[in-house]
Amino acid sequence: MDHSKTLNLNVRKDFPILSKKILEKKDLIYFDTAASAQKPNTVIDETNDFYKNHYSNVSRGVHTLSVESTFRYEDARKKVQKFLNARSENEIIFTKSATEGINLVAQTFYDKFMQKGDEVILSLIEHHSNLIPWFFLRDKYGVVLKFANIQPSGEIDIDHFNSLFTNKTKIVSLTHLSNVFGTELNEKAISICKDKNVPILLDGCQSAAHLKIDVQKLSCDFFVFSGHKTYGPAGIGVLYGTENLLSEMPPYQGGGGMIGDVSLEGASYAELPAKYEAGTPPLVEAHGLGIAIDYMNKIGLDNIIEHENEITKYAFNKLNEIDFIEIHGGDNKRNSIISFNIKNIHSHEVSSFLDVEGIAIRAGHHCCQPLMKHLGVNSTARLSFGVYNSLEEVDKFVIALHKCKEFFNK
Amino acid sequence: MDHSKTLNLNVRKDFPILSKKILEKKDLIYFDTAASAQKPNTVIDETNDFYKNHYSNVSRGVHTLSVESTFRYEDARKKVQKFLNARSENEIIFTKSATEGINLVAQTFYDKFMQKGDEVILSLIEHHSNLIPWFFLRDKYGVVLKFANIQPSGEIDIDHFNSLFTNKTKIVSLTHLSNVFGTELNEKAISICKDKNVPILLDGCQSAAHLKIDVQKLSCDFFVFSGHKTYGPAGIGVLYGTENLLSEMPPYQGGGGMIGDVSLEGASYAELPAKYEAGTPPLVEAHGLGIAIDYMNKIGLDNIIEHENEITKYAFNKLNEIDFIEIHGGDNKRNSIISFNIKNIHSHEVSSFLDVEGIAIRAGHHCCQPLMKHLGVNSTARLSFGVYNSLEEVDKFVIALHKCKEFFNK
Amino acid sequence: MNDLINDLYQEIILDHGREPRNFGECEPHNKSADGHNPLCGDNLKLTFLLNDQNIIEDIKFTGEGCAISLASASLMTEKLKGKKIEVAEEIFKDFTNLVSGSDEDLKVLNEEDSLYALKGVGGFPMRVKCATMAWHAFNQALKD
Amino acid sequence: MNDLINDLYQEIILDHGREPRNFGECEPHNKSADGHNPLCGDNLKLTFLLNDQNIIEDIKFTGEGCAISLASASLMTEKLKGKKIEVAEEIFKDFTNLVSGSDEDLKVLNEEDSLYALKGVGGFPMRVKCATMAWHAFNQALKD
Ligand SMILES: Cc1ncc(COP(=O)(O)O)c(C=O)c1O
Ligand SMILES: Cc1ncc(COP(=O)(O)O)c(C=O)c1O
Repeated sequence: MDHSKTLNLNVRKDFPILSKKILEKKDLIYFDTAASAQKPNTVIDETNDFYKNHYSNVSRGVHTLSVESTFRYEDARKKVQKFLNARSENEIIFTKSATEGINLVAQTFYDKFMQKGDEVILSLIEHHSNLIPWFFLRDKYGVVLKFANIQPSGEIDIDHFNSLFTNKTKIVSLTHLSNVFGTELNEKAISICKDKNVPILLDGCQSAAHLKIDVQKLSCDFFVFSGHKTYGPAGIGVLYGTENLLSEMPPYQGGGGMIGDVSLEGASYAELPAKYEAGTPPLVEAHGLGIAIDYMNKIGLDNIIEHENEITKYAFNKLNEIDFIEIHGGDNKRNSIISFNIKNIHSHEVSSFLDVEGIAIRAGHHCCQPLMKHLGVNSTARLSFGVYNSLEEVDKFVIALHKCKEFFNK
Repeated sequence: MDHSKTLNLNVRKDFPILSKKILEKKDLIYFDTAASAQKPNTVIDETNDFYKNHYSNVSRGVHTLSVESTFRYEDARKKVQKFLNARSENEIIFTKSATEGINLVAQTFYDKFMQKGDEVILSLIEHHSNLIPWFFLRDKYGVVLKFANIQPSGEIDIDHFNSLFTNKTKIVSLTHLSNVFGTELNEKAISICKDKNVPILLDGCQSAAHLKIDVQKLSCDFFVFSGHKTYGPAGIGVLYGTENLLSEMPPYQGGGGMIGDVSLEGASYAELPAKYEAGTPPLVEAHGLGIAIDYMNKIGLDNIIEHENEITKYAFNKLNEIDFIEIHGGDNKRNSIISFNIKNIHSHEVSSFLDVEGIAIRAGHHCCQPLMKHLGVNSTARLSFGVYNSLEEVDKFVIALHKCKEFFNK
Repeated sequence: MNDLINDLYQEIILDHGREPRNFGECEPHNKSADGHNPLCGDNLKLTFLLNDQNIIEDIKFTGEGCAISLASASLMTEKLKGKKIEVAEEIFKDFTNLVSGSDEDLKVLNEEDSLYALKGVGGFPMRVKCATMAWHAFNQALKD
Repeated sequence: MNDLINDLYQEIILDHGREPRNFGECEPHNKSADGHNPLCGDNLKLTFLLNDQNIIEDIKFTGEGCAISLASASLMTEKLKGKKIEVAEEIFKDFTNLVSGSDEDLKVLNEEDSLYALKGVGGFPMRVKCATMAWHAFNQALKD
């Protein structure tokens, strides 16, 4: 156990679940943050407080609780706006998840800007949530989908990507940080889109809490993420879109809260952002996400990123030394995520074995079946880190891996 | 103050927010349950416990936390299934809200079963959430919408409704309990649909916690409601649909969790109910809804209904005696909801005045603008009751109403 | 009676709410806009005549609404009639601050102004939209 | 080593996981179905020959999967070969109960059965789908 360096951050105590004992005796080592992050006390407590002291519906009544709920909800929007450095709160739409955000964009962008035969560029490493909504456009409307290849490193092959554009290319949608490789999207991909004047959606599910996001600097047109992966509650997501595009696209779902004036003959729609928020929104969850952002800001996103980088590098090097381990992707920088296989042992076996040691990792296709097929595996094991992890946990994990190998080769 | 009878139920202590002081001195009287219900301790505590002891993503990993989360999520589905008396868990789809449920049905039912010129029957009393999703079909695909008139009582005019059917009528969508009048849908409306073999969606937002629901007895084809109006958390809704229809209709949103097998060329979809649940679902919220159902079952839905009926009748009679009050709708039975106006005083004034007395009522169009236009008002005040209300609160409310009248006529 | 309520519904508000001044349509007019509060369905139509010195010669409104929105529209028309457009815009800014509860950095409004009567709206944040509906219509009309 | 793990990965499971029996395609066959676990992408193809006395004359599978799913498929084929379809259906029911952790009301299986080795799956509820994938394919094939 050579964790020569100890890290500066130690926030484990902020996360109540981390004191849970797995199977009544093992300390929990949670290496599944990419699937969903654990929640700090403040997020849990504020959820509590909202229901105990301030709850009612938003934007509808004029009574005190309605004021308190509405202000919390809209305050969360401001926090998200600052978190992403969006120009205006009108560019922040609360959804139930990143998945919903992508569905919303695919459908309404099509409705406004596309027709049969138009093209969308995706890539081989996309999550199902950034594939199927576009498959729907292909199946329903005859939209053409093109997929950028990847290099052995796991990064998009920029030349191939560039070659996919035609004058029918209407939108590009790419993952900002791969949930399998942990590699960041090459900035060139975005600048190519800018050059060609094609809007780009970034799937920021894995980047939102692990890279510093500035949608203006990134100059993306859409950016989606999920609250539950950024230390916030379940049931809340964010869609960022430029005011230009969001104003032009039609609404997605219809219902209370997104209307201007309604008669039986027709309806006018509310201004942004309400236009895209039909029905009672996940208001308490939005507030919780705002609190999660406060939490990250308090720790400092730079510190979080540095912390995770240290752990990721440490783990990568450790795994790289082990001959029975195959790491997927190349040697390029990983951000909080590493996928691997133990040769001849299925990832399920690895995960179940580690589970009884208290270690939670993810095993499966990570909702990236096309990529799995490309890699020639049907599943991988995945380590993913959050602000609460430590080098010691990595050491324990490595020991457990050796035990695992031994057990299945006995 | 002649509350000659005291009621059997006294569960106020189960709802922590009810001990809040409004403006630091007034006891909260919450008469806005139809907009959103307050949450019992158990729902709040279990939400807490979920995040503190069992949280991770669902249906994806194989580790202990994943098991605990998945089982809670699926257990909630079983509870909802029993609550609605659906035939199978496959008929219970978790959505983010009732609004999303109606959008889901409108879009996917159209995709499978309808074409241009086909007809949908709605009514004049529908909530915007049960209008705009259908307006979308009209605007996008040329579907024809027909609206059943209402009688002065606020009930649907059954003869007129019946006369709207043609051989192009493909689906009917009606509110099960009016959020303005509090009147229940006449069963005849459903049996007419059955006779004519046209599927019917019931918007059960207001009925789910205030009437006993049995979707098999009701013989509706779809039923939607929102968790937040049934003492559950924000951010969760339910769509019930018959397995027949749900299997035939295409998926609504695409993404992780709703797929079978995916390649770049196409995807197969998961079985019900996963097929309609793309992305990470509001898992903690679903669990919370299950706990809310447990809570209602513990008190007994019959007891809740009886309790609310007593209060509603009492309030109705009190208001009916006051000459400056105009109650909307007729003398027929109300379920937990009464809408009214004070002559010559705008509902906003009433609500703000009552607010400083600690009384939360709703003022506005209640997301029913076509109905407001029909009634010739642009807003009404609305009282709505929940399990935690009492006759004493109604008495206080009536006194405050008199003060209000006096204040504005001074 | 509660202070908040008395602050909100000062005599002048109740008066203008009951009997709005400048109620009707301005003929002729060269500027108009609709105001709308989607929360409650309240709405108004504002018309005014801007002359070639950029002075608001006449201004009127019609519509339905609560006492706050009617009184605010009524007081606005009284205040703006005869004003240069630049001044009117300054008043608009001040007024928006005032009803959001901050009366510190006001440039042109002061406590003598009848518009000050709407300061009490600050105690009822969900009513701010009632108080600003007419003003937003005014601002909109200038943009169109 | 942990008991749960030892219960899950009994020697016979590891053995059948490494070297599945009846691996391949049954020729001729008159029944087949695909099994699929969307959680992890594991899948198999089951083929069998049902003769005119409703006896499973031969049964095989191919596919990829974890030790549990391969061993379960392998043990299933061993168990079902030569069985009457009615008996096979009883075994299916018992097996489903067994891996869900309840071995009380079993009708045809008992502790002597090799299938009993999969009881340990009950300790890993998310692995139940691995253990039942082949069985669901079998059940599906009967329905088609
Ligand atoms: C009758 C009715 N339908 C639909 C809705 C919409 O519910 P939600 O906003 O929770 O989606 C409501 C509640 O506002 C309602 O009362
Ligand atoms: C890269 C990526 N995109 C999209 C998603 C979907 O996120 P959600 O399930 O929260 O909608 C995920 C998470 O599973 C992801 O990792």
